[in-house]
Amino acid sequence: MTGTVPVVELAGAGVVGPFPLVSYLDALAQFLRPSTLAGVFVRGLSKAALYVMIASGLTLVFGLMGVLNFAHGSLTMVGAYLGGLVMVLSVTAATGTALRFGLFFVAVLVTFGGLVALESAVEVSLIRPLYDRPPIYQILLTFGVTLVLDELVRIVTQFYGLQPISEWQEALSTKPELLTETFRLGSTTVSALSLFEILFGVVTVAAVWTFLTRTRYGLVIRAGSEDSEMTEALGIDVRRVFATVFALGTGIAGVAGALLMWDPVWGASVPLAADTLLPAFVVVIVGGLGTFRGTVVAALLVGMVDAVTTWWFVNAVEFSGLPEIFIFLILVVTLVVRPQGLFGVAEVGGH
Amino acid sequence: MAISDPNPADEAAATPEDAVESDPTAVATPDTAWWRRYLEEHVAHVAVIALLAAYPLLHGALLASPVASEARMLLPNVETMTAVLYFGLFAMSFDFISGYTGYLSFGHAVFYGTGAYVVILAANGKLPLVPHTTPFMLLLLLGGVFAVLLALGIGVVSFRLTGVYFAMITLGFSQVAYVLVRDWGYLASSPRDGPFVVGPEGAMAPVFSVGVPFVDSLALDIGVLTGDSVVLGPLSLGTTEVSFYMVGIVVLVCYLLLQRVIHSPFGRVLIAIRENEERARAVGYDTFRYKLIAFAISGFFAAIAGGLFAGFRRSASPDNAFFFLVTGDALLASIIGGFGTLAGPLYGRLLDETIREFLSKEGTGGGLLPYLREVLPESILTVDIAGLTVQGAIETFLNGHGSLYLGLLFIGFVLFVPGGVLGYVRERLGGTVAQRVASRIRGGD
Amino acid sequence: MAVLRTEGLTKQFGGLTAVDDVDFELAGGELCSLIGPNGAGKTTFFDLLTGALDPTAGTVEVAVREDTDGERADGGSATGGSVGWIDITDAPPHATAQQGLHRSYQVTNVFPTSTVLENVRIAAQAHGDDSFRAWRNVNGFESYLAEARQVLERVGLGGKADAPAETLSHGEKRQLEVGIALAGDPEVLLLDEPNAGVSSESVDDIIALIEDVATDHAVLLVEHNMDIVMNVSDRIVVLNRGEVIADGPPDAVRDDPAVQEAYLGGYEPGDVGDDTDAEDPGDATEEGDAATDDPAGGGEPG
Amino acid sequence: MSLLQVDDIHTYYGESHILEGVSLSVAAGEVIALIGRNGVGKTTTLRSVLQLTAPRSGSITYRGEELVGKRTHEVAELGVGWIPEERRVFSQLSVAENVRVATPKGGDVDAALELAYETFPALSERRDADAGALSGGQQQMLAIARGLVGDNDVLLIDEPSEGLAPQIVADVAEAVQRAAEEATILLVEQNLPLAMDLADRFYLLDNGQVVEDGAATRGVTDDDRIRRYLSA
Repeated sequence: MTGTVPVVELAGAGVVGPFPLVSYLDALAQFLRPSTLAGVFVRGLSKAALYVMIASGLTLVFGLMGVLNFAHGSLTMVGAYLGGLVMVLSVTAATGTALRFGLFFVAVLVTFGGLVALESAVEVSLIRPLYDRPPIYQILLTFGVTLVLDELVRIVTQFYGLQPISEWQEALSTKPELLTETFRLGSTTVSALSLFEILFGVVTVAAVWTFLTRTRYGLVIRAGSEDSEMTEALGIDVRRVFATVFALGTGIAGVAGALLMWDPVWGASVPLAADTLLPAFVVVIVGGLGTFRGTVVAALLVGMVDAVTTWWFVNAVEFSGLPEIFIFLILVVTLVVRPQGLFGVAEVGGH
Repeated sequence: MAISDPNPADEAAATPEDAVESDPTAVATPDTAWWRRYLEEHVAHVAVIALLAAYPLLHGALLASPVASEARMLLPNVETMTAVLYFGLFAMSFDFISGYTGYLSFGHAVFYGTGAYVVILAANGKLPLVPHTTPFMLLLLLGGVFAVLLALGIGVVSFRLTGVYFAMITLGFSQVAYVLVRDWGYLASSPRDGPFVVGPEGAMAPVFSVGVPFVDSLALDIGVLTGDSVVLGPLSLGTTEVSFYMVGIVVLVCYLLLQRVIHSPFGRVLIAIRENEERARAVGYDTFRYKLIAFAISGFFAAIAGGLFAGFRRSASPDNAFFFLVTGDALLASIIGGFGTLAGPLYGRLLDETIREFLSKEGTGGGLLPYLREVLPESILTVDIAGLTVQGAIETFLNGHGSLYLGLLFIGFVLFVPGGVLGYVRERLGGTVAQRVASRIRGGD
Repeated sequence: MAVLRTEGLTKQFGGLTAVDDVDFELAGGELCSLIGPNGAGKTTFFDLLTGALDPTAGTVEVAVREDTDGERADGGSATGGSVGWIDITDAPPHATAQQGLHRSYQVTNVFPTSTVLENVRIAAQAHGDDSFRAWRNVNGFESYLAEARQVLERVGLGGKADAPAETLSHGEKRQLEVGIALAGDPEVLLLDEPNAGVSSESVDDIIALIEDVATDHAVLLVEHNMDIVMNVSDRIVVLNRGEVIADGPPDAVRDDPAVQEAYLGGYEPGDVGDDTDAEDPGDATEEGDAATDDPAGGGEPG
Repeated sequence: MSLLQVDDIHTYYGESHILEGVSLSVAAGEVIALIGRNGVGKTTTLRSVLQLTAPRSGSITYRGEELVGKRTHEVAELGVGWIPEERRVFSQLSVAENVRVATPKGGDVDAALELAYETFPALSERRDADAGALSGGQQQMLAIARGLVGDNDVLLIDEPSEGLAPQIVADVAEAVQRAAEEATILLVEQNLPLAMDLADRFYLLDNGQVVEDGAATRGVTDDDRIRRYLSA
């Protein structure tokens, strides 16, 4: 926050009054400076990276099975704790930066593996018996899974003396020193954590993209999303593909959680489940249910809007819910204007 | 309270009762028949209402009996039962739109929250043009009217969509409202914690009474600390009991109204929309208008429920009034109790709250943990299994983690009893409870 | 006296012309069959008439009935004279139904868990003014119940009134399908393959039903079984590739060589350029994007 | 010795009895036409073979192996290919990807692509286009190519000429003929002359039962009995 903008004084937390137009114009001038725009842009990218990580798994699962997985946020949350656990157990104050990064990738792998195992168990025991019922039952079931997972994590964390509501500070502090610094990049400052998140997001998107377009399995998934009966008739066991995608989607959610564990804005906590689920829904719906390309674009859109509105909140508009409101407004407006989402295919011929 | 089960032919199922009703022989002696028939059809209703009405007395009696500690452990206390009533009404209103038309209103909490906030804001003098002394019953209606307007606005946009998309756009709207309420400093001194009833500056905080507005003798105050207590001959009812009865009366009236709508020509159109909207349109219904009106009705009653909640608790917060998980709780109650049955959600909520309280922390409500602490001997409590003592285990797993068991129960219902409690009972009986009971009685004469 | 007419009715899906410039008139009291090979556009034509689809071009009109100035009394005459036309080209399905145009569906399309009686009663109720009454018990509206029972007797389901619709046999569902269309006293009945999937034993019941409803309604029937079509129809219209290729009494249509050709396929090896059918050579399916908008694309095969 | 043997199968959609005891046999190398009016159960017969709509009773053997009770992908892996009504190409996948996904796991993708492009040069030109952007005739060729590269011994082809202009129909007929060089074919086709030109034998279905069968000759198209079943 810079001193040039007249930050409007607040009477306690009480009043949101109309500000003089002048201060908005001032803020606009400030906002349009290249350095501000560049900073907001980088922050937008880092937010977009997080959103795309949170939402990719959800979109893969929906694309293939038509199941909107309400447990997705809880799985991300479990991933945050699991990743945090690995870090807290292995990192000491003396651990150097390089080793911390190394351990983080171990944590990512453990998280991925652990969640794949967890979701496979859920899929086989709970979701599979429901394949023949209308999708609403699968959605309800994932809702139930959310309740159970959240409460189990609450029990476990309390048992070990952790406060499930607030972020897990010990895990936050395993972050390498490097990631707490900020850099000057051209005329703006950028936090190292943002860059790390952007890098992580780009790698994930590239990996998923390559998997979907360059591998046979990815091809099968795309075919199965479009017409599972035809795919089956080509000799492919679509049910096994379902299970794999479910596991994969969950694994990505877990990895996203591991990454969030280091971000002080998010952090490992039980409410992280709901906090990630809702934006993930927004990104997936705005992009078009089931299209990965749409998810990436929507994540960029939501990330940028988030960064821009956050800047306005910090600098001019005294309303802390501004970014969140805009994110949900994107959802509402998209559904009104283009219900199938940015890249979704409109239902053809149906009523 | 209410409620066993909607009278003849809920769910458009079954019409044997219709046949009886329009059968001239059944009204052979018209002077006695109508009320008798009516009573017969509502035996199940009356029984449930009587049971609920007797609950505080039964509960009190049991707590004074030798099985006091068991009763305290197992039965929800009266305060919890009051919450079951108003939240049950909210769940019913959710089910009214979601269960009967098939459109999952995932943002339904926005109406509940609207009802709650209107009551509190008005009482704090923060609603323009509404004096803080406005009677509670009028505030309930006012909240309902706000919710109707909101529902019409949201519905006009949302009912162009179906399925997941409808659920998501309503969720989007309600979350916008949630964030707005959470961060708007005008609403409360700490908007995140939500408003309390404090009255406008320099004035007394109003009390909320249920009854006939402007006639003090026909109204009783509600609220745990602010309510009236009543002595009726040998009976003395505390503030909690009085609140239970007064909230119950409002909920009963709302239930009867909702039931009326379900069994009207209009209600049948809603069921037709759920069953097959394309065909409903093809036979001549402009389904959009029906859905929109149903949504408004549903929003109205959700707001009444929210108003009762605020009136009883004298506070509300964004998280317990507007958040999407509040809708989730209504969904839970509806699925467990029986989706698409009007009374089901109330039973679902009852089960839900009973479980939560049974597994609650040590406290006023009783529950399993305090009971075990009381009855289990020290020798058992200290038994050590793989590093965890029995005491440690029960403290860990039974200490306010009702949601875990509720989640498991919910999963069980989704997998094995998709019709919910009431749906299952009806399936076994081969008709609604009211019908079965009525025909049993008729069979006797 | 005509009760329903179309002019230049055309429907294109992308490049594919499913219904092509159809001029059609249905007379009061007439039983007209609409036939044609698979994919000829018959169901699309129904969808255009009832407003389930909006046409690309052309109009659909229904005759104004003499008795429409108030609520129509039960048993209003279906063959009453007309004094003018109402354009229903862009009217949504519920509005065309209100104008007396009722349809049955090729694939059974009922209210599955409601009782048989309720299925018909709700259809009857759609044509009264009581559907927004939210405060009175539905059983107080006896006229709809009475009408529903009457219709059920007529379609032969009187004994099944209290059964949930989904428990009916396939043949009975087809009868119910017609029953729903019959409720509310329509002017015109559009029956889309009422015999689809009916076992050979039950076919006669349905034929009897079609003949019965044709005594007091104008009926437009889509049917594949030629024996039935030839027996019951007053008139037959043949569609092929969206175009009317024949229109006349059954005998004339039966002997029309163009009709025979349409049914058996116009394929002649080595002679394809000179097709006797004189199809438009610039057929839309050749165009690049035609197939993506195939009207039936991606649906479940029936 | 028949390659594919269908014995008295009864198939339902929900409660609706579609096949009321269909039996037929297909010998290796044959092209069999399944003809009949709309709605008599031709498509359902193909779906029954593939276990997409499993018969409630009866038996279907392929090379002596019982198919009833298997899952669809298992039937497909045995070498039964499906070229469905309305083509059902993966419209968001490119032409080449459609071919790749049809190539059996571990199969030679390059050889499969070569086979497809050689058989249908028109596809070669549009190999990178989304299949959804192809014309109807090209989509039909792609669907057939998908069946060919699947290493299938039997192809179940459903209404290949439906919705196509006459001159395109000729191309499709040629494509089916080419497919017949590679595989045994069970063909559902409403266009009677086309079916008779392509097939060796035919089965005529009516109301879920086989009512006629015999050698497929041009003469059949003039047979009054058969014409009665098919049209006026």
